[in-house]
Amino acid sequence: MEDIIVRYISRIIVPFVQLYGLYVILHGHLSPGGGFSGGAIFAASMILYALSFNLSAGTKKLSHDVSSVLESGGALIFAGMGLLAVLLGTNFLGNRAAGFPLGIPGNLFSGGAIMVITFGVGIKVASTMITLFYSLIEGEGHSHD
Amino acid sequence: MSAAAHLPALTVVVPLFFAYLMPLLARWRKSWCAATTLAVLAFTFFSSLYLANRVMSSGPFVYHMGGWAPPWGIEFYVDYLAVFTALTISGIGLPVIVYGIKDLPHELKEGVLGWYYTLYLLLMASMLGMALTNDLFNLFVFVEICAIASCAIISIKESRECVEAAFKYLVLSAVGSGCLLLAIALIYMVTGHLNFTFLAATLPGVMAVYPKNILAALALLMVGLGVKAALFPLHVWLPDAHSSAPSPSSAVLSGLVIKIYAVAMIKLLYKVFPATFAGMAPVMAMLLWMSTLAIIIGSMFAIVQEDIKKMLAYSSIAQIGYVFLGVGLASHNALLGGILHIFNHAMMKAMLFLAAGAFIYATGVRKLSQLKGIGVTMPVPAGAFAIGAMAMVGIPVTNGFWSKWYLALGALDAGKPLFAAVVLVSSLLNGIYYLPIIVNAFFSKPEGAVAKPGRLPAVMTGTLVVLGAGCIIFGIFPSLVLGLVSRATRLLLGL
Amino acid sequence: MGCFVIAPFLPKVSEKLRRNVLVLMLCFMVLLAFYNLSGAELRDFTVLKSLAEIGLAPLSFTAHPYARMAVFGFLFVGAIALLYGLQVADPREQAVSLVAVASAVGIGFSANFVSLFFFWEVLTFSVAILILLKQTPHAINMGYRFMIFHVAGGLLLFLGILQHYAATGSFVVEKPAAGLIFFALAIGFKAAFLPLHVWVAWGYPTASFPTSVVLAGLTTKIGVYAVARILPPHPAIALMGASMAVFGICCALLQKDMRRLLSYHIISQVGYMVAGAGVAGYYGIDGSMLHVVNHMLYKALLFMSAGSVLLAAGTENLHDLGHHGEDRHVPPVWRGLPIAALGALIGALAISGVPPFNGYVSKYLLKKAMYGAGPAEKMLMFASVGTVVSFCKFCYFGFIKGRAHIKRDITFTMKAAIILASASCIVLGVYPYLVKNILPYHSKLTVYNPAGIITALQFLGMGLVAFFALNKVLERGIKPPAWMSMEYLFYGPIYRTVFRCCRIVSKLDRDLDHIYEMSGKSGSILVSFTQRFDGALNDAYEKSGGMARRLAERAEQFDSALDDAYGKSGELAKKLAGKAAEFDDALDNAYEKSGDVAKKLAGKAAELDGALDGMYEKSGSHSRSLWDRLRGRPTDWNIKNLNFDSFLMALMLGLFLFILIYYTRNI
Amino acid sequence: MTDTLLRLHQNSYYFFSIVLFIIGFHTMLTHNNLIKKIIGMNIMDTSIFLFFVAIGYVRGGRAPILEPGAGHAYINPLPSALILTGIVVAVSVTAYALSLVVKLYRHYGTIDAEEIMRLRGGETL
Repeated sequence: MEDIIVRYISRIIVPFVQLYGLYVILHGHLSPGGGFSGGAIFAASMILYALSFNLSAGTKKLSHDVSSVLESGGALIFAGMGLLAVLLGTNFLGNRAAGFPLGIPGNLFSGGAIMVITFGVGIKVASTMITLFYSLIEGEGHSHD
Repeated sequence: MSAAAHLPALTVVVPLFFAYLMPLLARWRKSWCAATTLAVLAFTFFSSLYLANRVMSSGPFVYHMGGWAPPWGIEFYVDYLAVFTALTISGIGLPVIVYGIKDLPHELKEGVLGWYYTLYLLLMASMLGMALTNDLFNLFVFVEICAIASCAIISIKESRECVEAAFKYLVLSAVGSGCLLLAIALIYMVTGHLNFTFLAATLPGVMAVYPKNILAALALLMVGLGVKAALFPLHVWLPDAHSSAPSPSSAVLSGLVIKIYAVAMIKLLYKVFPATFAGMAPVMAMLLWMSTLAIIIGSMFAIVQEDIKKMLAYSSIAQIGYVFLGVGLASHNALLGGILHIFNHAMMKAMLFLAAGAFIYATGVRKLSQLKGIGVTMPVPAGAFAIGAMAMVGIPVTNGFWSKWYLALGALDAGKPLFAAVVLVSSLLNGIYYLPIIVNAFFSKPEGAVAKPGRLPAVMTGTLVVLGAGCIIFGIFPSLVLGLVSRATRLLLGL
Repeated sequence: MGCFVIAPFLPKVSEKLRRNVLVLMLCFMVLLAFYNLSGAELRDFTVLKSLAEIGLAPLSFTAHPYARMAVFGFLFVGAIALLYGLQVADPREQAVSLVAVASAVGIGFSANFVSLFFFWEVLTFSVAILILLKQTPHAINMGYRFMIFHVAGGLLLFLGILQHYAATGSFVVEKPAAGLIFFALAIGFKAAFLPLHVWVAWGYPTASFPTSVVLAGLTTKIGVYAVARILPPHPAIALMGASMAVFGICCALLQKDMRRLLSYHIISQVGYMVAGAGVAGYYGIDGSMLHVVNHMLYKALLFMSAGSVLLAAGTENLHDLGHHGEDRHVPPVWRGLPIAALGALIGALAISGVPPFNGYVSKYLLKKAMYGAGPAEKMLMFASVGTVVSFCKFCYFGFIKGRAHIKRDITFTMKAAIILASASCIVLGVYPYLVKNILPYHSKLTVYNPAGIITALQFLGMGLVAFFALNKVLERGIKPPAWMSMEYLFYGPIYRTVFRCCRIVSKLDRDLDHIYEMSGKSGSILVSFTQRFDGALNDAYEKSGGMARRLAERAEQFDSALDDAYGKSGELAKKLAGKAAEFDDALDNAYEKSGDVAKKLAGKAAELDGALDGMYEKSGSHSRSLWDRLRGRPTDWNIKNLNFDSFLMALMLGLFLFILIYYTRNI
Repeated sequence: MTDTLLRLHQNSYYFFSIVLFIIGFHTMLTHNNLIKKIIGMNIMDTSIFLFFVAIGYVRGGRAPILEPGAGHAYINPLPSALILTGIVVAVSVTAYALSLVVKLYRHYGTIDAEEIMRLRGGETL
């Protein structure tokens, strides 16, 4: 897509979308949203970027390899927090009992492990969607060669 | 609290964790993938062994995720059936992947090997989760993970057949999941619970007020799980999917994956829906007739097949019928036979698929008519195949005999001798399609590609030997598992 | 006790060691047999006690009086048979033979149904493998059929045992309390009851000759033992036995193959035993069990001599043996194979029930048992005469009239086995008291009284007379048409039907899909049709205006055309007159031509005939191809029937909902 | 009549989710285009999500966020939370199915099931 309007608009919009995505991810324990929604928003920004410029520009920002590593990493954060709770001596995915600081309800840094987990989920979802987008687009490219 | 207390969760989470680790490992340390997978599966096996031991000595116990008690949190309920299933899954999954270490590079592209281990571990984790969970929605999540992983494990081969079969499987199982989710919605709507224990307590009261909701949910559950478990008229996706997949995938799909849905069905029917209610609605009778059809017609389909893996796939349809026959008959011996058959069939069908895979690996021949004389040139896989086939027919000294024994006995106990006859007729049908293969394999002259098979790696041979020995050992000493199964049955039937 | 460890690794070890081990085993078997014969106390014996924990009986063995008799036969004759094949048989065959004999002994001594069933199946499979080991396509086919057949029998037994267990809660071998019909059928499979006898002729003549000696003794005798032990005595069983005896003889008389003849004879002889077991009583059981032993001995002997002929002369076809006619250069078989011929003679005399041989003893007991049993008694008498005739045929054409070059001499152990078996035939005949210790009901064995001997000799005489009368007919051998055989009439269709059903069902699967597809298409066609109809209606309105205009134009044209027609009619009349003259000539020609036509017609008729024939053929092939099409190929993978499959799901969902709601509507 | 309509209005979520379900199923059932099949599948899933979420809806309720001094009725957050998981699953199934379709397209150059059957030759049932 070589349209100059789209490029300009998306160049302006993308940072805001990403910021919003991060906000939704990080406030997962306080307001509606969370890892999944935020991750989807974040991924949408990257997809928008890649669509309005082109694929190579998109992969320059976030390469296929990096996104697939992040994909595993996000899930590992989730599972790792659960296992950490076990190591700290409570049940799997235990939170307060495992000694994570709960903070003051309503603050950003509250909810103990939940925030970290949400963050992991966000990374996972975003990178998964980006990876999927890349592989679908690349698949399309192959068949045309 | 020691780590052992967390084993119920760890059994599921560790494979899940390593499943995600696997792509990273494949990126940096390719050679570690297989070893790690093996270690993880060995861990799950030993942890389920430990759980089994604990359950046998001190009875069922629960594990709360995150320490939240049931109405809020997700609960794992470690009872006899759960540990039995977990043992079956990890016990069969381990040798299959050992076999796969050598077989997979032969069948798959280089780049996707790491992903295969991911999918395999995901599959294992989701099945273990299904076995252990005590929560309806959690069950649904595991069902979905399992469905996607099993589709992916088929389509990873990227041949046209595989992709088509996987697509078909995916669409049908997505519809099945939809039905399942709708059923969960209907149940949650009237009870407000998702935990099995709470549901079982609430449902009888609710049933009087909203019978239609529950009945609709029941029908949806049966269809949703039935399509995934390939219960007879809903089996259509199975032959394509199981016959085109790589051999280890076929083994684990046919041996374990369709069974785990049967286990889920058993849990739901016997634990959640109160027994009186199940007696009132003709659920059991429906299952019974469907399984009868599955047994007879599945065998009939298998008789006319020419492709060895396709034949095995159709035979799975018949064999899942046995499990549901046991469920439907609902007498102690029959249910025992059905549950026992989950294990027995997993073992023999995995072995048969692996043996078929070994034939294909070494000779490239898939047609049954061209496999003449394979027993002479490849004695070990053919021997394993023969043992598996004998077990399918239900010859004594093999484990298949015992499941048929208990099923037939259960049919008589339940006062339905017709179904005992069904079991035996299908044994005969099994004989009709398995015996000529063995006979031709061992007593005909090998020709063509069969005469000069390629060398089979020792690991593959060893796996087949282990599984074959397992069939025989559990045939001679069925009491090794029977204690567990019998307690599971008693608990389910409330005896 | 009775169960000994078998050496499945026999084929692996070296030739010499194998022989030594085998000889040791044989000695052991013979020792066991005689230990058993001496009537010494045998301890009960149990293995695999763990089975009891799971609600099953352990494998346990006990020495039932009936079993002791049968087991003596199995062990002793098994030993002789193995000795016979010691030098010629395939090592694998020897190993499996040992398994077979051991499992027969296991069945004999089984104290409960669990071990009975277990050894029953082991016997089935070991015998099937013995047949299969010959490895010719024919043998593989037969062995496979044998396997399927007996697996079916085994499953019936399984069902019977289950019913019995469900009724009584115990596995002890006794007369069944329930599921009698299944027991009867299952045992019928093994004991070759009449419509179930076909496997006898499949298996025994097909196996290699040392093997068939082993086989001849085992499977059917186990059946007889089971009849005596498990089935309650009933006149129907006696009648079945008698008809088996007659049927077997009739079939045997028609055979040209030595071992096929002997195989059909087994049916006949088993008929005697079944009849004895059917009437029961002391004499019945004693006679039948003694006959089991005797029959195993002399049938083994006969099979051994037939096998010797096969080995030495290369054929066992009586017709081929007689092929050399009176050619003096080819010596008669008996001169080349004196020992085999002697064995055959002794065996023939024994089987015909001639006094100093063992067959006489048991037949005498059986006759006593059958006394007054109605038609069965008469039938058995007829069978006795037939036996004599068929064995005259066997000996006469096989050894006296038959001539053959001896290509290969029979081995030492074969001779030894023949001699041993002949000797024991005579010894048991002359001194039957040897077995008195293990005779179940200890009947008096004073069988040599004038009346009995005279009857036996009468049969012998009648048989000989009949044989010489029928000599020529028998020599030619009668091959009954294929459609008369049981297999053709009964089992073939069953097997084919099952197979076709499978094909059709699997075809149905695909066709349902097809039909669904078609219904969709026809639906869409219907829709498009209505659309077209609509359009056509529109068109019709438009067109009707134009039509009216054209109609008016046409009317004008018609008017002018009528004018033209009047002008042309004058010319036409002229041409008609010319044509009439031509017609006359043509008629003349026609008469001439008619002769030709008649000829051609005849030719056409012949052609028609041919065409009709062709049509018949074609219709045949057409119906065949219809069959083929109906059978279809196994369903292939496809993505297309996804629609249908989801439809099926919806259908099932609807069905489930309906059933559930329908049946629980009044809750 | 009005009674029925009133009840329909009160249960409109359920009613329309069932209608959506049927539409989705029908789309899946009748279309040979694989992408349309997937769309049908999605519609079906969405209808179930609607159904599920509707269960937890309380008329006039508010989002269950802890606010100081709130005295409102909250909607039941559990179904929504569950359905979030459901949506994740549905998305991954969709993505996976789409990637399979891409592969099929690479093999055959078409995404029409009938066309694929024809291209593969053999039996075009």
